[in-house]
Amino acid sequence: MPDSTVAGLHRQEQHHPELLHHFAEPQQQRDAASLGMWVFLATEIMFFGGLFCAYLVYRRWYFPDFAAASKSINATLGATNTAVLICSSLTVVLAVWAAQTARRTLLISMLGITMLLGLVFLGIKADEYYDKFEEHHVPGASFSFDNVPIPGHPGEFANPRHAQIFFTLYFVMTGLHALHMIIGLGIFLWLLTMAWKGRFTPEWHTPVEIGGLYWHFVDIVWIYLFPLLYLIDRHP
Amino acid sequence: MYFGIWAVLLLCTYITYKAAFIELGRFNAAVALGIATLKATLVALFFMHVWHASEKLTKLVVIAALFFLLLLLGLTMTDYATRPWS
Amino acid sequence: MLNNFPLWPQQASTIASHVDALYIFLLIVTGMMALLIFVCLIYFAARFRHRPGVRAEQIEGSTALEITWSAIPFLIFMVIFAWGAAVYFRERIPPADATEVYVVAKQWMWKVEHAEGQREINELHVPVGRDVKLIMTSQDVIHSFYIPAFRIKQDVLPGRYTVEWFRATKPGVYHLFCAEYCGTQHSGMVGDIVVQEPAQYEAWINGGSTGPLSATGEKVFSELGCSTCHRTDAQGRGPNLQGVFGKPVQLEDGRTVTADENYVRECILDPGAKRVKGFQPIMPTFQGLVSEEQVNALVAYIKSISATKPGDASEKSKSSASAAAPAQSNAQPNGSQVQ
Amino acid sequence: MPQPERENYLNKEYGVWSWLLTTDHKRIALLYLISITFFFFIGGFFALLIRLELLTPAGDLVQADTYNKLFTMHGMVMVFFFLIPSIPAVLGNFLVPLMVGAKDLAFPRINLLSWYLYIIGGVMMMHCMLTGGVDTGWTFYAPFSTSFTNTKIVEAGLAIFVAGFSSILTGLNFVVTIHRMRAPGMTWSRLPLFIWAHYATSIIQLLGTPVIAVTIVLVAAERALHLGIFDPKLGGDPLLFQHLFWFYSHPAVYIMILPAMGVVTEIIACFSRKRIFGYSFVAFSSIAIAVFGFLVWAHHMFVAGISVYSALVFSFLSYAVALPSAIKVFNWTATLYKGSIHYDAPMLYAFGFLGLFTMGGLTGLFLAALGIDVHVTDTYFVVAHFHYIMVGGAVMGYLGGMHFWWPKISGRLYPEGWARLAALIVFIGFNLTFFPQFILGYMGMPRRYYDYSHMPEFQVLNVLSTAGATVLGVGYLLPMLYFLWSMRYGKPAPDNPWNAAGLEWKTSSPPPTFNFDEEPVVTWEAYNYDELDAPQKEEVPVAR
Repeated sequence: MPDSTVAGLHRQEQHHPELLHHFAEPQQQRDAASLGMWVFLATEIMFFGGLFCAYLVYRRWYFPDFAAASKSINATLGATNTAVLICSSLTVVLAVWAAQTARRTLLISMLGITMLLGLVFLGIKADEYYDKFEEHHVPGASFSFDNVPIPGHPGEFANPRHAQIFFTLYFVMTGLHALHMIIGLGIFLWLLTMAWKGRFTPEWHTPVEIGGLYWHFVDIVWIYLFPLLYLIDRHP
Repeated sequence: MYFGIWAVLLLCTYITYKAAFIELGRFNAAVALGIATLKATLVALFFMHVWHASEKLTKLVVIAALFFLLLLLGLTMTDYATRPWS
Repeated sequence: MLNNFPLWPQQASTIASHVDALYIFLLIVTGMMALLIFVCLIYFAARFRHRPGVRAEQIEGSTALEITWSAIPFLIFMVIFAWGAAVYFRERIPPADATEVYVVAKQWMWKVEHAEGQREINELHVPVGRDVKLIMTSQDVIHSFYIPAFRIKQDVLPGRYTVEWFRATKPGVYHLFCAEYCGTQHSGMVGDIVVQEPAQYEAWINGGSTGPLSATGEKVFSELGCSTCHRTDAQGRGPNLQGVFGKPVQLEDGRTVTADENYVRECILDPGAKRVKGFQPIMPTFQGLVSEEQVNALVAYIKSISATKPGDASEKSKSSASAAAPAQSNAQPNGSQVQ
Repeated sequence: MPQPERENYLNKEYGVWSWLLTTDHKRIALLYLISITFFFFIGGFFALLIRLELLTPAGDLVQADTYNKLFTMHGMVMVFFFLIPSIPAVLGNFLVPLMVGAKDLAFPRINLLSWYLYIIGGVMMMHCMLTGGVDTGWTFYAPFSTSFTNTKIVEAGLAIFVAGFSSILTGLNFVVTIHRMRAPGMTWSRLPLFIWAHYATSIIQLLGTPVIAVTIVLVAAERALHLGIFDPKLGGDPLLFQHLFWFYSHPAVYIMILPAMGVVTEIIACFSRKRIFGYSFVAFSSIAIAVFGFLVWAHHMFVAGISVYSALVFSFLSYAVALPSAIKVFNWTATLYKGSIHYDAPMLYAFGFLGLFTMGGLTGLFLAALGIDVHVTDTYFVVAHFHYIMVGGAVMGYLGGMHFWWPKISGRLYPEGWARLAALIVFIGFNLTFFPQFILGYMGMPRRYYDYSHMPEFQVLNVLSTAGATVLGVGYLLPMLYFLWSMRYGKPAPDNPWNAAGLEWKTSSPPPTFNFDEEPVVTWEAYNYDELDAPQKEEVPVAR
């Protein structure tokens, strides 16, 4: 975005090129960015909070149907995805460390691996979605969940209407999570190009830090989604 | 240290996964959510550096957000948990 | 126009005087608070208006004063809260032996069914001095059954029953409004509450009736084949329904629920959700197969076979009606009778 | 003043792009001012049509369907596109950096993005209105909105979703700016109470708005795919929608009123030439309102079918949130004591605010009382109550603030006589419009009725209300006209026309692009009117 006003302000002696005109010093800018991201994450918690609230209400009401529906999704894939995200969190934190200690190659490779893991996650997710599509478990006109037994209650079948609520929540929650992953990938692509150009220094690498915060947050959301959606009542 | 946390997180994931297949009654949910909370806390404290945050403000933001989330869930439940017919 | 210009709603139920008493109390209390604030504002504004050469006196504040003017309002608030809650509990909890009337709301009309079998649309006939309990549900969106003269209102939801009750104190015709916005003809979803002297009411309720609602329910019960499983001996594949209503029921999953209207309704429409202990999940759902009216009739029937004195519901209500004298009639003379 | 104008944020650059791509918080504030004024008059036009329809009991001016769309669009436009952005996005945007002594908000480009999101939301809302509109009421209760109406719910919901993000970004910018961008010496206890109020507002914007955003997502999904999250036919619970909706929409009322409280605090201090009485109590009551505001939402649902115990809890908590508002009113009143009170137009608006807000607050006590709420909820009593808060309170505060800071914003003085007249007209018109509605409500007239021919006894009060609405309309048009007039013909404003305290008055009028020619260092307490009035024996230059 062209910012014609900046030029006028840079009459002062050479400060860091990334310091925006309205900040007094780099520390202030860094703190502002970091606080901004934390506050944004608080907003995100409430965003998912509304969904968790709906989930909590219906899980209490329709527990057997939720258990049956939950059992139809592949927990192994879910666990694998959890592991993938945890690994990506590790690479992110290493990337931040690399930026702090001016290890450019490490930074670039860690950012790259993070993105790769993010793509793996989305790939597994897409596979899961495809399975659900095949099984007609996607809520809507073609939804069908007939004669699915309720775990632990032989001879009983889940109510398709209630199972559909589970799948609606499943798709909205994991879908919004996946959307956050895609946005995260976009951010990391930008970080990667910046790192490639060598823009990050131990003094200024705020984008890596706050991009990392975002990524970890998305990881934490998944840490909760995994047991809530995949592991409601698995035991035989 | 980061690798240590990472290993713990992976271990926790494995435990959650395995525990889900064991009959624990009500405790299945408690175990799953307890481990999830432990994992989330580890990520927040160490990967997101809340533990080492130079200021209390970061901690305040995190606590405030969780507080309001619990308000949403808790006060909604004052209705659902006390409806005579559900 | 001015002779048709009331400023206070009519008072025609036992609860109305309680609500009005609290309202008047609040008018006085808040009036005094407002007066205090406005007098101070106006007095200070006039007394301390700017005069050349006179400077404002800086006052930092006063913790004692702050605590005083927090604590006193808080105490007043608690009185209002407790009083309001007391009135609310009285409004919400229907007496056990109230006459029951079923209400089905739909866009945009009220359908009323009396236990005796009388049906009305956008009208509700009730006798003076008898407790009446409305068991309400909606066929489509949320509506709200509102009788200003009785000071009662309750949203009517699709998919479940809500309940409200009243005891009318004064014969007359009163407004019935839908108070929850429900679509295009929301403002057309109005009607009349006709409160009659018991004798008149008895004449009305026995005229042209199609038989009691529970009898309709019994017919539906056998037509739908319910009686093949829900038999009156212990051999049925479904639970014996005699004497069940109002009692706790042990469920398959270990919980215990009370067999109230909402429970019976749910069992008809979603039998799997709260299955009785010891029975197989073989009952099909009747969702979409029965109308709201039929569900109401079934509920009334199941109730009737659980009543201590099984038989004609209207007989029971007759006896209680004669006992109930016209209750206190301290209604405001203010306000004209609505047509 | 004949000397050539100093360079300021207005005359530094000209041209459309210098405005549309600006990152200057003051210019963005003006962009917001223009856009919300537009929506205010759209919403006001709908209101006028509603009042005209209710002039007679029969439905004779418009069709039922049209009427339902009118009050729906009135509510949606006024709430989401006028009241919520009004003071924060215009006055807050303009003043927060000035008051804390910063060159700009912490994230100027996010600030611009927030305006664009607002505009995108606004254009979507306009498109939705022009192509048919919505008829669910601004509360869009399920299952009517999800399964029954055939109007443009998804589009309107999306517009609100987008505008909601604009609101979140504004709140985020304020929180970070107030934490990180304060000038040296500007401690928390030296902040103007306007800033405290905006800080509290931002908390609500940040933590409440996302919940309604996700609720809208669920409604849109349910509607588009015929799912059953809220529709009981498919196993959902319509009350869950109400819980999620009011979790945001009750605190949203405080998004509207808290900034107005901040404005009024500044005005009262200035025109009674006093430090505000009980500074810390006023400051913390703002935070208390923001927090308690989240605890009371189900008091909108006392007859909706929630459990009796839940209603008890929420009624009790509703009285808790009344307390900090009461504390504020008492402190404002006490501030006048032994003051030296001037009656300039902003002060008249502040007095109007005090009167109307007190009325609105006290009638809230009626609604929080369970037994009375059953009778008056969903009647005109509620309509009157929330208009006293949201129009009597928030709009009075907004207009007061616009007058108070207009010399700073535009560099011109507004015509004082006209301004006082307008304040009077607004006050009288407002009471005439909404006071009869309290009586109507207790009489039992339900809200959202287009045709009340069944109860013609309500007509007199409705006629009064409609008469008042026309007066009110004139009262709102006047300021817009004379503000526009003053931009060209008004006398140039001095830097501090009111001799007011606060950093924003220490820079020129209008301020330069980066607000202060040199970085301010604060060495004085807030509201140091004793110092301002004491040393120089100079007469207060009053703008007339």
